[in-house]
Amino acid sequence: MKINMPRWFYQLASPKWSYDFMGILLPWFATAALLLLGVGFVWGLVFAPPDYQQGNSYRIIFIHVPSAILAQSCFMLMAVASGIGLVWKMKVAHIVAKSAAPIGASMTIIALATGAIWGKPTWGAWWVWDARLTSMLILLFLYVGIIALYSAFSNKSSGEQAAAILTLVGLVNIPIIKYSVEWWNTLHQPATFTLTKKPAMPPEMWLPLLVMVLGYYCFFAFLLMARTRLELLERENKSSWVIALINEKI
Amino acid sequence: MLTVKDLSCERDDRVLFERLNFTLRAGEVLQIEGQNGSGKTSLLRILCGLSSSFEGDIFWQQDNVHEKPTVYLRQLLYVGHHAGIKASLTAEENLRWMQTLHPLLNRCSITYALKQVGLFGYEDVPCYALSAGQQRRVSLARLYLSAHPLWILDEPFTALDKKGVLEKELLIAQHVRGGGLCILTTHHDFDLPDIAVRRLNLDLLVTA
Amino acid sequence: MGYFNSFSDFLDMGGHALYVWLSYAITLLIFIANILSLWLKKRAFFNLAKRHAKREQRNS
Amino acid sequence: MSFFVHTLQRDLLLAFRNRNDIVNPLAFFVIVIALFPLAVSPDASVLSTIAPGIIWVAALLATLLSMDGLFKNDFDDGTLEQVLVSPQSLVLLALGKVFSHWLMSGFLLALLSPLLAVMLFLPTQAILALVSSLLLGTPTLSLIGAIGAGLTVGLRKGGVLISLLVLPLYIPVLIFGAGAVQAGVMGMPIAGYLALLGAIMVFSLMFAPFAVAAALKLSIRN
Repeated sequence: MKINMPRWFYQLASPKWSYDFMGILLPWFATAALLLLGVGFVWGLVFAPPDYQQGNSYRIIFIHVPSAILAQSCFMLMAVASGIGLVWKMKVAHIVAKSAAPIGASMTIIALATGAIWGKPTWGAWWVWDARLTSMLILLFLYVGIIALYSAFSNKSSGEQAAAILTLVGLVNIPIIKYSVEWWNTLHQPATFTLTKKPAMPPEMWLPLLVMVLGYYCFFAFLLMARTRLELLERENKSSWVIALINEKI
Repeated sequence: MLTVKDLSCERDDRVLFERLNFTLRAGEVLQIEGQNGSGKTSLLRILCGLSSSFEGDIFWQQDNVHEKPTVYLRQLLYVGHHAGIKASLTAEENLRWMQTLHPLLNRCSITYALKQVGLFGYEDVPCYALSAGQQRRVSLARLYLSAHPLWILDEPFTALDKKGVLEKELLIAQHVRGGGLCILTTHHDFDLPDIAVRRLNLDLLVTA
Repeated sequence: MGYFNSFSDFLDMGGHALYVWLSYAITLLIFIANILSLWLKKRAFFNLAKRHAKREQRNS
Repeated sequence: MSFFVHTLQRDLLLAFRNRNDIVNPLAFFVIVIALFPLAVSPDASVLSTIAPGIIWVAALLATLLSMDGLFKNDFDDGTLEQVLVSPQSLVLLALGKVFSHWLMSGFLLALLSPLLAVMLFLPTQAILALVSSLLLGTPTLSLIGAIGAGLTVGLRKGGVLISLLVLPLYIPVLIFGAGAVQAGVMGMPIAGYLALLGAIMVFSLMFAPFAVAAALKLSIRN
């Protein structure tokens, strides 16, 4: 398969170019993440009004919803990177996917933990088999499988390709899993109301949520680029640019 | 005609060979030499498309093997370290399966091929009941069946007795004289009557 | 202070202190763990490179 | 297409020669199910409510158990790499092998299931739902499992890893399969469930063989 892509696409394929490019973006995303998350935390915890039904426990949504969104976006990103990596045999794309996996898994864990904790005052139990939580749990299993596959191969590039295939298979399955879990949930007494489906939220509530979502995205971008850069260094440790860079640092 | 251009292979951070170039024409034999671990098997696997850890290009006739794999694979017979034999199938069933894989394994009948490797009368014995040497011979019976122009053989003479080795050498000579190509590795002193054997020593290639 | 009358009110979170603060603590912990692991891996990489460079120097 | 038929013939012949490999998963299926009355309660009302879930989970684990060996033997004795150096299509090979695997696992499990349904006091009107849901659901299990088997075939310790990779992907089949049986128990229509299981099967049939072929190629060229 040969498709001609714009020049920047092939530049991204060069490890050194990607390393430098991400190095330029990194401080910007780090600053933005710090600012947005700082503002979002204070806004959500202190200045947003309490919910008339749930009181203050609803403040958990400011960390739950963004992590749930990120957990899914991260999987999409991994799938896109894996696809690019497999089609164009692009090492950098595989490394991006590999670096994203643990971040995605930790976002899923945050979403699960905060969702479960929120459930205690709302539903009266630490864990409820609610459709969204269950889908999240399965997403975590998918992440765990992919991470396990990466580490099972002694040859890193084979591991990356294997995990890329699995990621794409997982991507195809996610809609089916979601649909089946929702179906299953409606059969067994659905939860009366969920963390996210709420009647029209006032701006004092969704504005801080928006800030938090943006903050999470910036934080994710920062972590992803930093991890990718490090992985690039490890993988290219024989090449002249990495050796030059190390000599500079020492 | 098989052409190799700028072939490099690196495994586990070790360069096995770099910028390898050669052309093998019809009627030629290429023997790959080198110590254990010098990359002989890796080179053969790369030439068969069984390894992707390499850089460079391989051309069969004029076509890049990477672009037209089926055209190339149709012409290629590979005998590797593994016998490629199912233990619970009989010699005949194994060879018949190989024939479904390779349409060009049609030069003679299976019975004739088994007779040639001295396994006449064993065709309906499951392979697990055969000795290691006999299993090897089942695997090598492919060479009698083969009408493939290109043979790639990895240590074809292991587990064979003197007579068996001699027969296989003659078979290779016959194949090459008929316009075939053969690439092989072997520890044997290997000579073919009135055929020039080209040699490629991987130990002498890597300078670093 | 925002929607809370006092700091102790804020800490109490209308009786939901345990849930709210536990959630935020877990989230922060995971954030910090991510950054920390990154930093440790980076340090390990450069330490290894440093040792490697020293060995090369001694050998040459 | 004739290569598909040849692969199927060869694998069925191999399965017939190594009959133990067929019997073991079936025995596992029966034993696991027999554990539940001992662990939970022999009470008919308890057992009949959990029977759909038990039978489906046991069927799923039994298929998974035999999945590990699907490509392992061919990989170890070199017959798999011979397919890769031949002009034949790996996709058809995968399809043939998966079909033969299904005939030896899922299909036989479905035939065996009415017996176990009786042992778990499943009402007779649910048995049709059980058999048909297993017949439509287990091919998907074999297809998806083959992807996991292909990815791990070159690894020394593939067994547990396969389960880790594949089990999350089995969840939709489990939900609709067990759902169909439950609907059967309550005397509700099961056609919807069966249609969904069938749709998932057709969908996996279209995509999984390509993923399996890619996985095998990768594992051999490692």
